[in-house]
Amino acid sequence: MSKRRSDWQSRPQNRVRQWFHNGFLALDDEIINQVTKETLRMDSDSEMDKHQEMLDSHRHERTLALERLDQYNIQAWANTRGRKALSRIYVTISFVLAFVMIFFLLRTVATMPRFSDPNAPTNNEVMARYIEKGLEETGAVNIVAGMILDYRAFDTLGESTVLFIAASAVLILLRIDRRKDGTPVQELIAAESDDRHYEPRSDRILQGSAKVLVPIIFLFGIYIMLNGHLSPGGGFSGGSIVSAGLILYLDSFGFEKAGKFFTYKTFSWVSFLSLSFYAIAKTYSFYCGANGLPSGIPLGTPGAILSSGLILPLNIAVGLVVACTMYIFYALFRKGGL
Amino acid sequence: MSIVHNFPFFSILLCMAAGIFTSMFKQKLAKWVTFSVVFAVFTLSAFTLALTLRLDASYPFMMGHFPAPWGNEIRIGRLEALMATGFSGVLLLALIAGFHHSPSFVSEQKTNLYCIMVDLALAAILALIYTNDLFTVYVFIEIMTIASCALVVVRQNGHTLVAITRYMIMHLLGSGLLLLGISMLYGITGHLLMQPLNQAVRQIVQTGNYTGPLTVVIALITSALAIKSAMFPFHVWAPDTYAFAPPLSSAILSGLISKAYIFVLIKFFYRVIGMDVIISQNISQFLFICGSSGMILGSVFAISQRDIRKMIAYSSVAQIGYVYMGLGMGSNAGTEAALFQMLVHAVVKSVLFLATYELINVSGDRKRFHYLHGAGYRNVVAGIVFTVASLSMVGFPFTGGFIVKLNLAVSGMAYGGWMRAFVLVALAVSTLLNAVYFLHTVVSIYRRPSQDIVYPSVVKSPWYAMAAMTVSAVVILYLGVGSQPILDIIKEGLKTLI
Amino acid sequence: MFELLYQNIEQTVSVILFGIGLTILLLQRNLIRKIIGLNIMDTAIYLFLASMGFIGGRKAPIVVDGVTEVSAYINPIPAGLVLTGIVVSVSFTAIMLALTVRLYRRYHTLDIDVIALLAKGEDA
Amino acid sequence: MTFINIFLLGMLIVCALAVSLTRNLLTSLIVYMAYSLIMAIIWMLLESPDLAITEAAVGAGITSVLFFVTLKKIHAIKGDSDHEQTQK
Repeated sequence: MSKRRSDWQSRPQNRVRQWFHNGFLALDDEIINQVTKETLRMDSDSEMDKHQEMLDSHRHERTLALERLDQYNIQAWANTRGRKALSRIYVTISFVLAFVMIFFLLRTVATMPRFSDPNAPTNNEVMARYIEKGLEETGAVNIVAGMILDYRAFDTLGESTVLFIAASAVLILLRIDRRKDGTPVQELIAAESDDRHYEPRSDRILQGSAKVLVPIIFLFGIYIMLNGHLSPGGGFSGGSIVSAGLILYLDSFGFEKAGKFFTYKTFSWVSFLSLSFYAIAKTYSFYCGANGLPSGIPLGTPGAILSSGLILPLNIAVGLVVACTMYIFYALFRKGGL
Repeated sequence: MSIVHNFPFFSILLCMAAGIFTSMFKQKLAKWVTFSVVFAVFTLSAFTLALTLRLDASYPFMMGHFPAPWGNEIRIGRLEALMATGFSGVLLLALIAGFHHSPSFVSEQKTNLYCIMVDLALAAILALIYTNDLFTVYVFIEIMTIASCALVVVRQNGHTLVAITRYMIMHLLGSGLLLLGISMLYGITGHLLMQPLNQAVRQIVQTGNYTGPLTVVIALITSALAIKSAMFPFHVWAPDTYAFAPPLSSAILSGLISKAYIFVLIKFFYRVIGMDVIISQNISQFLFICGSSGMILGSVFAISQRDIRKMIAYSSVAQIGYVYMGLGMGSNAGTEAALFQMLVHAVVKSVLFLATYELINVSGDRKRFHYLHGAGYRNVVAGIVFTVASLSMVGFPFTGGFIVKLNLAVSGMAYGGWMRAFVLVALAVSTLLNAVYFLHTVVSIYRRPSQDIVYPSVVKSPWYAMAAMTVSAVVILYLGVGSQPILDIIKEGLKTLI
Repeated sequence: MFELLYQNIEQTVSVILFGIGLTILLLQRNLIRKIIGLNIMDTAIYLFLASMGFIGGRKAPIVVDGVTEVSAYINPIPAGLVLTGIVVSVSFTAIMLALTVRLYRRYHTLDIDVIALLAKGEDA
Repeated sequence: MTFINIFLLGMLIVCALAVSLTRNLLTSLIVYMAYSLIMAIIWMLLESPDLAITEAAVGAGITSVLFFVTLKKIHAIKGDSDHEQTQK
């Protein structure tokens, strides 16, 4: 790609054009410089140089690593004939294993209950109670929401914990810590430069469409989140839609602007508050249920937005956790922090 | 229902809440919260054990407002309470003995994330021990998988990253098989709770409908849990992961987490399917053969290692083999021996990893055997603890390992013909091999160091770590001398597990 | 057998997809493809599970006009289980991708065999 | 209905095979997105709108975004020098 572009630039008619448009180009360069300086918040040129130096050294390290890799590849190619035979055996065994497995599973499927059979074992008294009494006992019009947030709430609490622990694991893997006095370490600067390498600098089309789209996406996500007990959807899908909006905002306006309302602190506080609300609410409800105490949470009229007891607040809590978690995943992947 | 009946539920929720709260705490506070939560769980489980000893049967505890086939529930019996007490006690000892090394493997700002992982791993272990619902088993197994991944990967060198990638691939495969098995079982029975499942399975066996899918389901779930607990042919991920993880994480992973998977498998066999079906489907023979070959081959691999941590990791594979051999005998006596081995191995293996780390530490962080010469003199307590744990591994009298081997041999004697001979020969060979490498290690840590190796002086480990290790050694000796009450609890508990 | 398989076509397809995903997970040396294979495997299981709840001619389990008869709606349980499962598989995908990024940052390749070789080489 | 169903199921298998057979990582990723969307439609046909919404938002949305950002991190999207490395 880059090669082709340099060819194109060196063609004679383009040189003429370049010379003709020189003034505009210079203007463009000036704008780009200003924008980068603004986004980097670099006052002095020396810091800019430092940045460039870091970037260069990072690139240099990468080239070195790639060379080393090539050497290894050549070596591995030369003296691993036995290894290749081994890997071929491994491939064959895996294929045979997979085929045997598919064969047995297909035989099993042939003897499983028929598809869409009303008399299949799955359509038993458990499912009948969920449908017949679900509305009355949980107050949720959407029976699936009633089931996962009331009848089988322990699983769903576990599910939210999975998300939380996954976020913590990704934090362990990817977060780059700052020094104690708050100054960034070399790795962080390198990661930031690397992140900015491909970034479009204030792309007007992107920003314009993001300005239109982000509110709509937010609205849609929040609608799905709040109506989880009335219509399809719920905390999880709503939360991921909201996080998609957040990611779009971040991509079009950059970390600087997104950081004004969403920092690492926001993430930790929001997920902490909603998860602890979730855990405390469910502890209370389990405790009441197991000890035969009335929980005292009104179910409301089915179909109204403020109904079905704890399901609505739990959906909101799950949605917030999901939105924050997905956003932090994205930010961590991009530059190891917010 | 008294307040004590609620204690198992409190302990699970306490661990989960501690995990969530720890994310907001600073390092010191997070550490103290984790310690006190584990201690609290230990106390609560001990109270539960005392309660269940007075009850005749296990009792269900509703997680929600709805009774058995509709809502979710946990079920508490004396075996579950014993396991919870044992595991939380081991975790407490391991944390006290190993947490002061944390600056060497996790950066200061990530210490609280490490604490989250410990809390949630304990929550998952407890939930798996107590739960009575197959889908809850799936969810908490996933939590445990992620927690153990993160526990290993806090040390981010190349070896750990490669080992953990292998680990994740194998475990994801296991999770897939497990979920497929659970969904097939749901498809042919229509239940997820264990007691209704058991009735439905009985019906399937009687009427003969869907027996083919039932066999496939048992095979899928058994192989999934075997992969996750590093049974012999599926152990490929285990040695590297255990060897290159931080010592505390290896202790938790190999000592506790793999045991929780096996406990789930035992519950699946006894409570969901019924042991008679397992025997008639030849699943138990398969486990028996895998277990006994793992016992021997794991030791053979261990002998050929030059890195002491890898040697211990491979011996873990061998010890898991004992558990599976006991389980594969198909008799109650065999399973009791397997359960007792789970407890003994949890204590022994966790203290072995920590003591080894102390020995390596005083030898200038070098793992080859000839650098370890004289390490037993440089850190006397760790040397003694290592010796006691090694003797238990070999099966020396007056240690826990001896009782395990005795029980396995006795339950093997109940069989006639080739099976009896096989059990005895496998036990003898594996004991011999264990003796070869563990006694060799013990001898080498008490050998005179060669003059030309310079050992750097290191900061001594604090007294409480040494005290915790000593307590573990005392527990190992106690399990060898006064084990009868625990064996009785296991025996009675296995009857109420169904 | 083939007719029986055709009747259960959703489940048949999901088993085949499971096999494909499994093979990709085990055989592809590229880490990213391995992760995609993992996702295919998981969604195949979810398809299997979701197809068990379906009953022809019945509606999605959302109560309309207060009708609460069993014969009006499909089984809601598989849908709930799959919802939980999807969350778990997203979490795993994120962790695996994070591992991939770390491995790439260190070894500058995605080939798991080459990475293992390079890691072994670090010892010497 | 039946025809659409079988066609979509066939497309699922084609997509799954294409993921492992395409040479370019970006292509297989886009194929995976298509796979997720088809899965969402199938779930819609199976009367599980909850699953369809979640799969469309998560499988085709968030998961793919995470994959893309990973590809960007490992420089596999632009025609970079280490393009060949990531191909293997």
